[in-house]
Amino acid sequence: MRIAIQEEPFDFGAEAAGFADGRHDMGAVVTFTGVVRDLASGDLDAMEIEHYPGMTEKALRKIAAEAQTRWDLGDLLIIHRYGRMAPGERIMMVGTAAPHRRAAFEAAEFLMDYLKSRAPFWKKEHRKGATGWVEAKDSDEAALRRW
Amino acid sequence: MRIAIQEEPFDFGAEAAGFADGRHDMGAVVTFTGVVRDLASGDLDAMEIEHYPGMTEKALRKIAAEAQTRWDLGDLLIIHRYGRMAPGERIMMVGTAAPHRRAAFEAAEFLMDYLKSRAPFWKKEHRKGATGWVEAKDSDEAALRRW
Amino acid sequence: MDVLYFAWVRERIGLPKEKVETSAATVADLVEELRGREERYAAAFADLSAVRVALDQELSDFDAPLSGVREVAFFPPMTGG
Amino acid sequence: MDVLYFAWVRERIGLPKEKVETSAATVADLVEELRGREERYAAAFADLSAVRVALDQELSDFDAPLSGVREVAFFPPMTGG
Repeated sequence: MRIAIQEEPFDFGAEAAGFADGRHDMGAVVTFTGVVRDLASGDLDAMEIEHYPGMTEKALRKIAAEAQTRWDLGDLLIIHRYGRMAPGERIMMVGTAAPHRRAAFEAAEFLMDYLKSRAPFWKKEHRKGATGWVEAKDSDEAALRRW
Repeated sequence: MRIAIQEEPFDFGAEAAGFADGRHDMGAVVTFTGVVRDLASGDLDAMEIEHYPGMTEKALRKIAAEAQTRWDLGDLLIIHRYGRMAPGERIMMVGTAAPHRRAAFEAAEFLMDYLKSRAPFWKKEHRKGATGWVEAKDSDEAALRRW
Repeated sequence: MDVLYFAWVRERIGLPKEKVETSAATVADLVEELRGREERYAAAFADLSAVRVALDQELSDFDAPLSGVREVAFFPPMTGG
Repeated sequence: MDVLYFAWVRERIGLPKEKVETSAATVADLVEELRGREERYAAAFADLSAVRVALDQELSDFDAPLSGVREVAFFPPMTGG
């Protein structure tokens, strides 16, 4: 299991290729990658992510431990960036490896639902010189109730 | 959209890194990779996959088109190998890119459920000189009823 | 008409493909005809609940008509992914 | 006690962290005390339904007791992932 919180970009191809690589006992590997998304308007200059050093590490470890309790996971990876990113840049990724596909998918969705609403990150959009904090969505809070 | 049916290994890291790369309008990218899994017994020598050339291409295109009808996908990738593979080798992958995470996850699960039971591939295990066809699981057939 | 066999259906019948001259109206009729031919066909089609059929490369049913069909394939439930 | 602010709570209050001497029994009491201090605190805590609190880096509630707590953090609902 690896959890990384970092400002610098990560090499998604290398991380995906290395995750659970060569494991003979895991039949299913899922990755999710979150990307800085520009709306149809196309006027997003940058996304800035603030976090709470100290608490972030604790929150991610707690979420990861919870996933490992609920599903039979052979491996688990969380990488989350903070700082300033351009549209199209990868913000974060999770990886889950399990004997069967359902567990790998469910664990990845669980990690994402918790990362969205329970890990101390805040997104701020920069558009044409103005800035605005991204508001939490009710649908993200609702997504937690599945688990 | 890309669909590939091939005997040779694929470079998962390069495929994952290249998939939907640089898209500014897709916030969520999911990959699933199926790996040749050896059981606890550790006696699997190889997995051999037979397919139905001609029908395989049609079936995968049909499944992909169905996924694109159901979800707002910016991109979709299916790679599936046939032939002989060693434990730990990657058999196949799917990739889905969507504006939001739920669509990317659901479309990837949908593709996997259909690939399992509706694409003409058959797996044969080689163990200690003996061979046996992998039997379809009722749970895989049941998984289709979700969609 | 081309008849194709895959996986253990192919192994039991002992060949991957053959030309069959038939006037069978449906897939079920064709299976009945093949079963009557030789023991290896009877063995392959002993339990039809374990056999699937495709007509011209589209999944189909045993009661589907064969008229106009050029390629019939028999195989076990698929195990892809 | 260290009090930390993040995102727009930090921007409204105008600083990321401060030491606060307080005898507030609960988070709600502390918020009341801060609100009474200056307009910028009143602005940050105007709508508590939009504010979350962590005590010693664990998510908590406004009615939680502060006794023994060394670090309190206020911030908007999180938007990670």
